Order: sequence, then C-alpha cells, then structure tokens
Amino acid sequence: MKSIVKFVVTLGLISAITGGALAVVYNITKPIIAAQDLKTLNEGLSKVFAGDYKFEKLDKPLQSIDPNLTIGDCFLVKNASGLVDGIVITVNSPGSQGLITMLVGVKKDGTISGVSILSLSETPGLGANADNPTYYVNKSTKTTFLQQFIGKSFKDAFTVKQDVIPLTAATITSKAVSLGVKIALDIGHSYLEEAGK
Amino acid sequence: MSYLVNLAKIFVSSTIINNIVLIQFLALCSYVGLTDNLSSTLGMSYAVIFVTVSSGILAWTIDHWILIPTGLQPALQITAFILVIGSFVGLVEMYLKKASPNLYKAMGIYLPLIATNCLILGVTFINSIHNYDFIESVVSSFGVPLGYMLAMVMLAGIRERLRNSEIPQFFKGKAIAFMITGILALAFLGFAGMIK
Amino acid sequence: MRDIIISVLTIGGFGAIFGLLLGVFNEKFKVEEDPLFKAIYEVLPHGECGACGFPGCHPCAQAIAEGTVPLTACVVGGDEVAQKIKKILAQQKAMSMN
Amino acid sequence: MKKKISIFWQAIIPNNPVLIIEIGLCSVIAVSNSVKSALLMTFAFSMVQIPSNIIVSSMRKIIPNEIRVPVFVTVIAAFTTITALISRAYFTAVYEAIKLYILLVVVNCIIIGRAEAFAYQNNVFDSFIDGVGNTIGYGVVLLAIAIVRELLGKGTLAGIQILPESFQPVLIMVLPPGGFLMIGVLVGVLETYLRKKEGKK
Repeated sequence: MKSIVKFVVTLGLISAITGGALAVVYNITKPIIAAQDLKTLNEGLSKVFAGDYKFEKLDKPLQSIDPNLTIGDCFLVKNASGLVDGIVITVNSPGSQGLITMLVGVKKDGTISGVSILSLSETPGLGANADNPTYYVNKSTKTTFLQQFIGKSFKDAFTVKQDVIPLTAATITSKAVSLGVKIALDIGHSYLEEAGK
Repeated sequence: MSYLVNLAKIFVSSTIINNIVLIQFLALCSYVGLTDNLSSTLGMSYAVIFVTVSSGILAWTIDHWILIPTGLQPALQITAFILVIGSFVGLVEMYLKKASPNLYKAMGIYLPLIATNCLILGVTFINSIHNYDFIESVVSSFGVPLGYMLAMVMLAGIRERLRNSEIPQFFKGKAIAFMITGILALAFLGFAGMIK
Repeated sequence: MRDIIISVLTIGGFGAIFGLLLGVFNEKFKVEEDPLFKAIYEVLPHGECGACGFPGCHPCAQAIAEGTVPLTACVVGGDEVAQKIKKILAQQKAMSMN
Repeated sequence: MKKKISIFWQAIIPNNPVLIIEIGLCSVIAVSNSVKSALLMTFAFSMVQIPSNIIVSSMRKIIPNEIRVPVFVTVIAAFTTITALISRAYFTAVYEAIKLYILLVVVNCIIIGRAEAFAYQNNVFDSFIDGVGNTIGYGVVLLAIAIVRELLGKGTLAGIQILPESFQPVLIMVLPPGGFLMIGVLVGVLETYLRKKEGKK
C-alpha cells in the first residue's frame, strides 16, 4: 500500500512540476514567437504576391475540401485602387515527419502567383530541399522546387513526376507540397469566382 | 462506403507502403537488436502493438479534448504523449515480469527502450499531423506496429537461416543484420506510389 | 495564468493517475526477486552492451545466478567484475551451508 | 581520475552507443547524408543528452525503481521542449539551423538508454562525463558515415564540390538504405578491431 502512495506522489508531483515549467516557459516565449511568425508571414505574403498590395485577412478561414489538410488564415489581395486581385491561402499539408505550412497565392484568372513555405520539418538534405533557394529542379532555368508552381492553373493535374518535378529521394514531401498547392488553388479559385459574380 | 475505403487505405499505407521501419526508418534500435531469435521478436511485437494502440487512443483523446481547445498543443504535446507512452511501458514491464519471466529476460534493455521507441511517439505524431479522427487514428495505431512486426519477423527469419550459412568473419553478428535491412528497405521502396 | 493551471492539472493529473495504476499493478504483480540475482546485477557495469550475448545486464545476471553461464560472462566487466561475483557466490554458498 | 577517463573512453569506442550498443540508429540513418546535417545533429544532440544525464542523475535517489521509465521520459521530453521554445524565441538563428533535428533528438534512444544504464546509477559528475563521451561517440560515427555518404552520393563534402563533375553520384548513398550499408561496414570494422584486441590480450 505504501508504494502506491509513493508512486502517485512522485510521478504526480514531477509531472505537475514539468507541466507547470512548460506552461511558464511557453507563456514567456509565446509573444516573441508570435512576433517572429508574423514577420515570416509578412515576408511570405510579399514573396507570393510581389508588388504594392494590401493584404486583408478574412474573418473566417475557408472550408477545406480534403479532410487531411487544414486551412489556416486567408488574405484578400487588394491593389492600390482597392480592387481584389487575388487571394492568399495558408494550407497545412502532412509531410513525412511533420506538417508543411504553405502560403499559396491565387490570381483572379485561376493561376498561381507564387508559393512560399512558412514552416516544415522534413528530413534535412532530402525533404528540406523544398524550401532551399539554391536547390534547382531545373538547372538550366534555375527554377527552385517552389518556383515551378508559378503560373500553373487549376486545370493542371499536379501529379508528381508528370507535371510536377519531384525532389530527389523525397517523394513524400513532393506529393505533400503539390497536394497542398492544388487544394489551396481549387478553394481560392472557387472563392474568387463567387466573389467576382 | 468511401469512409471504409479510406480506413482500408490508411491501414494498408501504414503497414506496407509507409512501413515505419523500412520506409520511414523509425524504431530501428529494437528492430536490429532483438531479431536474433524469433521468440523475443514476437514477444516484443505484441508488447509494442499493445502499447501503441493504448497510447494512440489516449494520446488522441488528450490532444483533441484538452490540448487543442486550450491552445497548449505546441508546449505540452510531446511531453503529454511521452508520459502516456512511458507509463504504459511501465505497466507492460510489471505485467511481463510476472506473467512470462523468460520473455521479460529475453527483451532485457529493449523493454524500457520501447518508451522512447521512435515508433510509438511516431504514431501519435502521424495521427496528429494527418488530422485523423478517432477511428482513423485507432486504425493507424494498429497498422503501424503491424508493419513493424512484419519487418521484424522477416529479418528474424532471414537471420535465423543465416546462422547455418558461412558469413565472412568481418560481417559476423550485427553487421550482416544492417546489410540485410538495407536490402529489405530497397525492396520496400518498390511499394512507393501504390496509393495515389 | 490560465495556461499554467490547465497544464499543471493535465500533466500532473495524468501523472498521478498513472502513478496510481503503476502502484496497483506493482502490488498485484509482485515478484520476489531472488537476492542472489539482485546482488549480481548490482555488480555488473550496466553498460547494457550485449557483449555477453544477452540483450542487457538483467538477463546476464539472471543467467549467472542460475549458473547457466560462467561467472566471467561479462566481457566488458573483465576480471574485476568476475572477482566480485565470485565473492558473492562464495558468500551465498557459505550461507546456505550452515 | 583514471576512472573518469575510463568512463569517457568507454563511451567513445568500447561502448560506442551507435556501433556497439546499437541505439540511436533512427537519427543516424536519417541525418548522416551530409556533413553539415551531421554536425548540426550532434550539436542538437549534445544540448539534450548532457543536461538530461545531469537531471536524471541528480534525481536518481528520489525515484523508485519501478517507475523510473515514465519519470525519465517525461523529464527528458519536457526539457527538450523547453530548450526548443527558448532557443526559438531568443536564439532564432541557432533554432532555424537545428529546428529539424530537435524532433529527431526527442525520439532518440541513446538519451533514455544512457539515463537508464548509467545516469540512474552514478553521481552527477560521472553522468556529465558519460553524456559528453556519448555525444562525441555519437558525433564521430555520424561524421564518419556522413563523409562517405556525401562524397559518394553527391560528390561534395560539406557543400564543396570535391569529385569532378564527370563523377556519376551513387544515389543510393543519399537514400536511407545507403545509411544501413554504411553502418553495417562500420560495425564490422569496429568488431574486428575489438576481436583482434581481445585475441591479443
């Protein structure tokens, strides 16, 4: 009987202390991390929709059409004269070791203006090359893995090895990224279609 | 109907196509260590299946009922999951010590190592990344350790046959096990892409 | 502040529940460890290296206690460990004789 | 003092965590395809292994034997998350570099292996030495494999082009099966070396 009490107290107490310490550190670092994330978000937005655009966050993220992929914040892209030129959608797609969070810019004509990765935790040297600015899928034109999506339209198939050149030895990551881009494109395009009417 | 197809897809992909050992390369510590005889392999696989399924279910409930609504997921997720897994391993250790001492003896150091076994934590992470609902995560928590068992039994079988064949002195013991695992991993690469 | 309470209660709560479960399991599945095995296990270097052919020091100590392997089974421990085991075995024999 | 050096030396060659005890393989296979990742992984590994050995060893008196596993893993996991959060907030450059490896370190069997086999039975200073020894033992193996895999797989070494352009890279070396073959060779080399040493003694 005595050992039961000893176990409950030791394990309970140590877990409570670790839980408390985790929460304290999390609360202290949360604002700083949030500020950093905002900075990366803004950089990503300007990369995806180059030019002087204003980004207006929608109050409710759009509905995902694939259960495995979750949609984050969406931003309406307004040009200098206040007209809507497109939409940027945050999409989380499951990679091999973790979630890949991407910003996908969709123009009014249903083509992709740009893709940028906010966070990913793929295998270094293999999957991580998706975000590597010096890793070229097409050496002659020096286009990186993400740049190959620019200009593709919602009519394309987005299948790896056919109209999407994969990363060497990282098919899971390549599929995850192209699926994420395709879903974001479909959702964005249909949203813009309704908004346009 | 398509929900059942989806479940079947998850099951097949977790056991064979994304086999945790040969494709995702997790849980290698106990995989190579224990496969010199078949009995400890099977014993280990049953223990891993039990701990994975029970941890998978509890981890999913913690994640969806406590961590996500309170927004504490980035801070507590790893610790909460590992506490659950470590405790289940503790329970299995006590049960095995009593129920089948020789199996407990055969597993030795590898039993506590299941706790940080990349496989179980891997499964809880896969369930959380793929945003599985309850039933899907149960299927995946069952499929992944089955894939582990499949890979282990294959290697154990091969190594048992190797015992009565002459291997060069250099490769005796664990070195040949790594070579075989490398070749098995190559074979399993063939499955990639079976599911669209 | 709310986060801290929630996380202390969650992790602490589950820790306590599992402490209880582990305690009950420990009582229900009590196994009297044979003292000889315990003494030998204490002496082994716990490198868990498997050089003796067993997956870890627990099974190796068990085998030495049962006598299925020579007391020099622990390769890494070398003769320093072997001497200690010999002393333990000698004490054990002396105790069981009188 | 001699005992201290022997703990240190044990952890690097005779009791090398990766090649002899064969734990921590998951991260070795995944990360050893380039020298840069090998070095960053060893750095991330040291940030968790050394402090965790110290914490576990300082708590060893108050933890009953039966529940040592849940307590160790919880403390190690919590400690890793705290290091990750702090480094993400205050040392962003470092965090960006080792972000991918932190997840691999939490899952790494060496840390719980050393906590269970060594830190639970020895005092804090010895555990610290064992932690450092194991980090070096781990790092040396990782580097050895990474050098060969990157040279054959990409023809470069730490990103610098070594082999001439005409060299057709052996893709399998970059793929995980290549990692297995490399570990197999290294285990063979080390065991023959130890067997010869045994024979001579």
